[in-house]
Amino acid sequence: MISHIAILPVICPLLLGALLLLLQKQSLQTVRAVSVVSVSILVVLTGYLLDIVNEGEILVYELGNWPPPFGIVLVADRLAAWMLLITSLVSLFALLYAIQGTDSDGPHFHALFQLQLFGLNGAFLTGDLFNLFVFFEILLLASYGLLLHGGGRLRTMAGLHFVIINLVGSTLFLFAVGTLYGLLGTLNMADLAVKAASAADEDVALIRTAGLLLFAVFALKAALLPLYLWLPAAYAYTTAPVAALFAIMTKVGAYSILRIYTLIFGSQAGSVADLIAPWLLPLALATLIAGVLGVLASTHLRQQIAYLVVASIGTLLIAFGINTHTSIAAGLFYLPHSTFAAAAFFLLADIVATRRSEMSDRFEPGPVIAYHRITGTLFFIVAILIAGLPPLSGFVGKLLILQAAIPHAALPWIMGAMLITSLLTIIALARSGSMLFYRAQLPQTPHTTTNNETGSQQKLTSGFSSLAIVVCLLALCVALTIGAGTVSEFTLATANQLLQPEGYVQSVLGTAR
Amino acid sequence: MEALVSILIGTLTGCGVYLILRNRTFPVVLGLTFLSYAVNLFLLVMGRLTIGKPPIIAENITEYADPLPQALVLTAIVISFAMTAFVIVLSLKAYLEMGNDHVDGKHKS
Amino acid sequence: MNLLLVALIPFAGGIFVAYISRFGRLYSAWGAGVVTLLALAFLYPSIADVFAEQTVIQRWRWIPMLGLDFAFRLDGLSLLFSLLILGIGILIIIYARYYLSEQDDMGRFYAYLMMFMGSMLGIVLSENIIQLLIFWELTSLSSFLLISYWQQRHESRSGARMALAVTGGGGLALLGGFLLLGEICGSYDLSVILASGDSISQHPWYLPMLILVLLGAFTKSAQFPFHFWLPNAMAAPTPVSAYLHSATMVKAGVFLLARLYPALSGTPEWFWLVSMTGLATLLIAAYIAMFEHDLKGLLAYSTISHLGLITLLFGMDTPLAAVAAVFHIINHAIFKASLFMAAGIIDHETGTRDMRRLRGLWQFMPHTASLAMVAAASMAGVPLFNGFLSKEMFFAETLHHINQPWGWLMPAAATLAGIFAVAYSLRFIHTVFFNGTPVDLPKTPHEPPRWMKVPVELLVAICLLVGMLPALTVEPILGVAASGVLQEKVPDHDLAIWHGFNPAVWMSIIALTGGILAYLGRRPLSVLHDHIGNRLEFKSFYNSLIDLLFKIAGQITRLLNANSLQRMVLVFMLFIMTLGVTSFIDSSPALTGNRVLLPMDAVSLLITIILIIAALGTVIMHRQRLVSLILLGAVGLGVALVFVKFSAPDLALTQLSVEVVTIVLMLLALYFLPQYSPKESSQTARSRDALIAVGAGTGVGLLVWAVLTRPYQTIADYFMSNSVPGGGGTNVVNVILVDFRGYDTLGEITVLALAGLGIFAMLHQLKLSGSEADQQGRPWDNDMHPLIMASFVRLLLPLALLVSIYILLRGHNLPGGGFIAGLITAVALIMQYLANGVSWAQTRLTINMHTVISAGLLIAALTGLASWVFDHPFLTSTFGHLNWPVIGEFELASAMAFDLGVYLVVVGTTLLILVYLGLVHKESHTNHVRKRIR
Amino acid sequence: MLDFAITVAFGLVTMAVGMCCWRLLRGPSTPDRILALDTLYVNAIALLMLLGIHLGNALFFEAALLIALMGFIGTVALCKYLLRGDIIE
Amino acid sequence: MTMRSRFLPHPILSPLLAGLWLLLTNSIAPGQILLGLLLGWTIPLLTLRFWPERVTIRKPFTLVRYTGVLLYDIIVANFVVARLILGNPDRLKPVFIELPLDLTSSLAISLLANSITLTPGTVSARLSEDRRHLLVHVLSENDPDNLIAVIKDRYERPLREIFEQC
Amino acid sequence: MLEYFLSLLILTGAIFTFIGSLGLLRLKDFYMRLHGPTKATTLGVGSLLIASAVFFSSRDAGVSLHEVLITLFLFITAPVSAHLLAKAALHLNLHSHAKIPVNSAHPVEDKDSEIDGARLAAPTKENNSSDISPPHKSV
Ligand code: NA
Ligand code: NA
Repeated sequence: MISHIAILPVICPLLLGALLLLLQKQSLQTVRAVSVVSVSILVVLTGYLLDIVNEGEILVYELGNWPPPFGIVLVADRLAAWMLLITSLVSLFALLYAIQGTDSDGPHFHALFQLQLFGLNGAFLTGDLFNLFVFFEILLLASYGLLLHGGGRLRTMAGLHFVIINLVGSTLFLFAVGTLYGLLGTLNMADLAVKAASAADEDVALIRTAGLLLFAVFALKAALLPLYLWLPAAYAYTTAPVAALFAIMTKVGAYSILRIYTLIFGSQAGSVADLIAPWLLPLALATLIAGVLGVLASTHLRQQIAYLVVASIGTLLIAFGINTHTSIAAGLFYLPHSTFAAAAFFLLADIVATRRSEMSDRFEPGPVIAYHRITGTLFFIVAILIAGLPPLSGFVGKLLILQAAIPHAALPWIMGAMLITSLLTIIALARSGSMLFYRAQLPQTPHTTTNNETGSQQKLTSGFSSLAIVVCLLALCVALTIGAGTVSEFTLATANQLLQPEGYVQSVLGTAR
Repeated sequence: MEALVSILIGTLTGCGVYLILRNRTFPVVLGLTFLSYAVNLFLLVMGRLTIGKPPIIAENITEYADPLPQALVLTAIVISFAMTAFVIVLSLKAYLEMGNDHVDGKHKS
Repeated sequence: MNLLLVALIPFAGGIFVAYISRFGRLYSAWGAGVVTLLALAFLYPSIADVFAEQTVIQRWRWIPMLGLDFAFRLDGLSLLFSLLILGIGILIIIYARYYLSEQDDMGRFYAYLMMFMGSMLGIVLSENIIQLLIFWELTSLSSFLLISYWQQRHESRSGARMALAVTGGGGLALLGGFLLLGEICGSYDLSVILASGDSISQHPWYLPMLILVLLGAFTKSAQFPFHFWLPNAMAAPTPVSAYLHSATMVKAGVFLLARLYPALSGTPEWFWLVSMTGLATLLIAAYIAMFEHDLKGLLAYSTISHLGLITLLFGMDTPLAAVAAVFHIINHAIFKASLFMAAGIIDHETGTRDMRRLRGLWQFMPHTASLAMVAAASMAGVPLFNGFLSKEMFFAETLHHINQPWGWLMPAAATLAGIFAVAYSLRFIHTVFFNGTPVDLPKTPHEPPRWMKVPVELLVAICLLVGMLPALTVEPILGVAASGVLQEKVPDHDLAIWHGFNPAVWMSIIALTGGILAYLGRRPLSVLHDHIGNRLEFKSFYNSLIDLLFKIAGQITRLLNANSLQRMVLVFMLFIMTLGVTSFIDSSPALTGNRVLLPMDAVSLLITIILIIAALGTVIMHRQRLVSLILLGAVGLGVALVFVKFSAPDLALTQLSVEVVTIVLMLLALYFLPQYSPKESSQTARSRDALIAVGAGTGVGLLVWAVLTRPYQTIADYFMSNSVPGGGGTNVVNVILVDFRGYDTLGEITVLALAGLGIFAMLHQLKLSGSEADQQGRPWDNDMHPLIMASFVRLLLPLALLVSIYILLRGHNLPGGGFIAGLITAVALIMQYLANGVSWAQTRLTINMHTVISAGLLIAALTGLASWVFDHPFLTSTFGHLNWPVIGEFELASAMAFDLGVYLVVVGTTLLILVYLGLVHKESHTNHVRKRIR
Repeated sequence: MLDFAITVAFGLVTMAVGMCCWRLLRGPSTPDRILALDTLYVNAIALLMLLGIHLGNALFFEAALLIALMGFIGTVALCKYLLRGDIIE
Repeated sequence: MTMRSRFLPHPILSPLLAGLWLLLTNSIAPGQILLGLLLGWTIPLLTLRFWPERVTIRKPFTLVRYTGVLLYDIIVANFVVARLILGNPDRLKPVFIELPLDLTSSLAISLLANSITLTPGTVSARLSEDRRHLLVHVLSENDPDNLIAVIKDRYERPLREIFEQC
Repeated sequence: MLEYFLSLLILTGAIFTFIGSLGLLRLKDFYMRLHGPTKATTLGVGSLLIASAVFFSSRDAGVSLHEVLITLFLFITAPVSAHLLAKAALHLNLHSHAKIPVNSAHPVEDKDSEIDGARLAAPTKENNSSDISPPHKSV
């Protein structure tokens, strides 16, 4: 009996997505229940998968029973399983938030959501470069649909930019994949790694070009400077659960960078080795700075969070750019943190914006909102998380990155940038928080009229469950902090696995490089 | 023949790039279409040029074109069709919501 | 275990008191008291060990990769600070219970206070410096909450934010410093660090590390030039000020100097950086304090000044100075806490802290006045009070370098600061309690509640006891604390009140008399102050710096991100081209490879030229949209011909079908869009874009050339040899699509389905209404569905379906397959809509397209899943040749079912998109049609 | 003989394609361009048939069939657009 | 609708499709014949709603003859038009004629229009709204009335016989 | 013999294809140009298709008649296309050398008509007015 565990995270959302299309005439409650149950199962599945691969084994699933490099393979190693688990967790909470009402703003939210997961999970699991392209397209198209969910002028415009720039990116992806195939004659990533390392001298420059073009694609998805320009509007103007889910989207770019440039263009790749080394770290530093400048410049909360996402991508890619065992491990610790924190922040911002009614989330004094105490406290905690202040996971993540940066020649730059941007983030968030919560005017009359009683009561109850979702996401961050020892051990093992691509190649092709 | 193909693909790419740099949605969509033509041809020829040898197994034929790039192009065509359809309708929606079809939603004149 | 609990109990207590406040206003005060006592109780078991000259270390593992453990340490220094934090803490708790008014939320106050207390305890009890830093930043955060406690007040908010920015920022510098320190020592444990002072100072990173650490210490202890946050933090409720600025927050900075003293000191860098900073702070703050009008402001600057003094003492880098520093830490904590509380009482009972309004309070609150006077005397360094003792030790230590050139400068400066201190202390007492009778106070002053004074009384008593009987009272704790600082035997020191007429006594006498004289002559001095005073406050400087920061950030962000698609695309293109060019320049390869090239024939040349001209024509005429669309059709046809030429019939078929559907879709959209693009780009922009386009085109062209001229080896042979035996089909491209790489195809149809769903969702509730006339104002033709077209198009439907089934069935062996077949079917059905109208076609095609899409996806996926039954991986295909009578042999392959899934998705999606777009327009006229498609 | 005929035929059809293209670019009216495109489709069928005979490969039939079908639909859609604006109504 | 018409809605179409299927597959294998018949039966059933009216051919032989005439005319027309195109364009005398129609059935009118377009130098340009007149553009014609008569005689009459007259 | 027959068919087809497009190029108004391709390409492509059928029938075992299908298809569709094009031209009131019967002409003055082929340049008149007014939006 062969194990199908590696493909389940892909197949489940696909079947569910198709099924939800059939169910579209059923009641919203049914659709919601099916959707939530399936994502919960996904969480369990991915957790189980992580548990399996944590033994160090790399699961290789030969689709269609064709041996690699001829057929497409799924490869579940620690990194893939880690990304899957993070994705399913963040999507579970995004979904729970969405069923508070956002999902009924337009048709097909749940089908799009499941297919988005199909795309994400497929991208993380695939061991084939062209298949990665296909799954990029799936997750992009699903994200277009989700991004535009609900409509509205600003959203549409942001969506248009997002779609068009990504279409250009997809074209570039094909150019790069094509070139690699034209030179190396294969698409399997492990096989590409083998072939690239032993490429003929006269082909090296072309392979490097293709590798760099691919980098541009991933940099676009990851929102690396100067290609991050699409992100702020797209993330700021979409609905909260979608923005929360999108917290993982940029990580797909980061994941791909990590995967491709350790496996195919890693340090053992002969004449194509360390291809993006001169680019990644400087660009990541610049991204961090540009992101934080955006954080300072933002005029409303969701925009600010979007720029925080940019900054977090900068931080993450700094870790990957340092390119040592410890730095990659640090980055992989920081990755779930930044995902959960950004997701929590987007949801919280939505709660605040909704409660402030027409003031929305603009940085202007507004009315005191319901549950302002707990909302304010949550804001404070999320701000601590995002700014990387102690004691929560943001701090641990940054600390791990900084410590990993110590042996690096660019240490002054890295440390300077990371510490100063942290300070600027604190300044910006302190200002936003005090604007949104401290400068609020107390309500004129505390009592609502009897007519409104039931309505507002209902709204408050539902508001409470929204807050509970934010709390759960924060609890994940707290768990990440408390379990930082275990998690960092795991991410270090993951980094070791990544930096010894022979293991991957061996598992996929059955032979050493 | 290789030079001809290079020039053709280069031209299609150039046309596409020029059009996606325009500031109205319609030419941008045209540009994306051009880019997809270019990249589809590009992918195909990455299996090198072969004339009159379609990869359809037949008796007493031994030489075939590389089938894999063709399969990739097929997938790419379908995907770019889906994307183009999406972007066309999106630009229509943007036009209706913004009142003009400028890519940034502003009417410069 | 107990040390961990000492640090963590207040955090748990914070939550506890916040919770119990709902049962009664005062519950939280009681709760806080109990929590503090509990912490003290847990501290108790270890105290004896400390007095036995032992360092207690307790450790739990946390993040081994980081070398970060939960490790607690109790030595003399930690003990001293713990006692100060808890001892003064409990007095503050009592005091605050009376200080806070009815409107203030007690639960919140005590919760924050407990958090703050825990953070402070964490700092002083940490063995691991990273852990120390965690608590360090927690003090910044909890002090932010405390300072902004009255959040509706502007100065509370801005003061809190300023404190957070400065101390939090300092904490980040400290983090950098600690990381370097840890790297230098190979450990973050204080035990290791404190033992490796020599190797630290010889390390090349010593200076940057030192600067970073000192930045942390100096910002926290409000040293010049970071002192400005402290006076602004006075917006906090007075109990908070009393706590933060006597025993805790600011003391964390000097605690750090004391803690790392053995590791970092002993170098010229330390001496100059620390002592000069301390000296400058001592003088400047004391000077400003003389002219402050706010009671708490005066105390704030006095605090800064005293912290400068302590810093200076550590900077002097002699063991005795360090002892003096520790002693002054104790003394300052005690008298400053009592002074703040006194100031709070005055504020509480009079309603103002403005010394220009306060006067003659002696007659209303003599008791409080007496207490304040004792504390102020201690602050001024008057003999018999505790402040005198440490100050005299300080004076004595300043003389240490007297024989060096400029050595007189330090005692002179110290004396001058002493003069200032006497002057401001005198001013505090004289202006507030004497100096006439009060007029126009917000409240009629009277003595505060009994229990509000008790904490002050206790502290003042300690002032006196320590001042008069130092050897009996403070000596033991000072001894262990100093040994905790020095990590070695404490040098001999004599805590007597009188040491004879030594230079230090003379300095004290000069300070006292000079201070009195300075107070008397304060008017001319304040004129002088008006010229330079505000500049030293730095507040406006900080504010304009922050404003500038936000402004610059805004400008840069707007510059980078104009929210312009053209900008994004342009940047992307330039980025790609930069990457491409650099990768080539790096390795300067030969462009052309050595593959044998194909000869060019005239037909190909001509067709290519025509194709290129059509493409360029499209670009040139792109502003005439319909024309460019027609031209695009020609280009698409040309591309299909190229596919045919280069042995790719499947691609040609697909390209042709997709092309037409795209054009139909574009026409549908173009109906609503403007027919012409305005000419709005400048010549420069167009030239720039053309240049980029030419660059990109050239790059791609060269890439193609370079690849095409190189020989290569592929995995294709495998497909050729396994297609028939393993995949059961002779059309290798199709076998790849449905079998070898069926997973790609599964993804591809999902993309298609998603496009359909996305478009459906996008158009949902969108109202479209087209014009009644074309762009020239010509009304549309009346004949909606020309008869001749309508009748032939109906005739074509069965024909097209026949062709599409043919294409579907043969796809596995000959060009064709589910995708093309699906498009043919879709196009044939679209034709019906086109020729006969939506209403007509809609009543005849009642299938829900969502169901079709879903069915297609499910069929494809379930076909793949079926292989699980045979214990094969997902998407494993199977096929067999059946031989039926009459019909003969025919092939059945699971791939065909997969292709059927593809077919259904294509049909469903294409129809959904095109028809729905047509329907949405129709919707604007009639409402009944839409229901049918859903 | 056959090769000669095919070569000449290729020349003639290619020239036909060129002339269509000229009309396509030149217009002047939109129906002219649509007509040119329609003719281009027919010429493409001719080219494919010639290519099939030339290469002795029967696999171009489907492409030709599809060109006939798709060319027709393209032309109809474009004409409908000129006549009615909304092509699916 | 009778049982038979529901079972076999287009008795002419079905064998036609089966034949076309054999043409498509280039084969007369028994399996393909069977499949062709199956498709010929099912496709009309599936498309019944798009093509509800039954086509009845009253005079099949006339139809065959009509087709022959048409093919002949097309070949001749091609030479005529080729000469016109190769000649001096200035000597052409283009003209629009309005052809009065006697036909009433949609299919017949459409077939007539198509036949006209397929034959020498004529294009049916517009059908009047009342379907009584067909506007025809003629590339070069000196005697329009004669042309009308020829068309009516050569095309319209047989079509009427095939599709309309009893 | 077969080869000559084939060559004849191929050449006929090619020549008619060529002539059709030549008509498109040479003739003076749209309605006249319409005649070229709709006629000549029918026979042109028809001949080529027959040539193809003959060629493959003679080369391979069995008959290859499926080319007939394309011919059939073109015979059905080409006249419809031509008809629609003519209808569109009439609707647009394109300039005609033949007199258009009155009741068939549109009263509206035509901007899109042929002005000696000088309309290659972008119609600046139209585009100024074209995109300022979007279609009426109903919410
Ligand atoms: Na296929
Ligand atoms: Na015709």
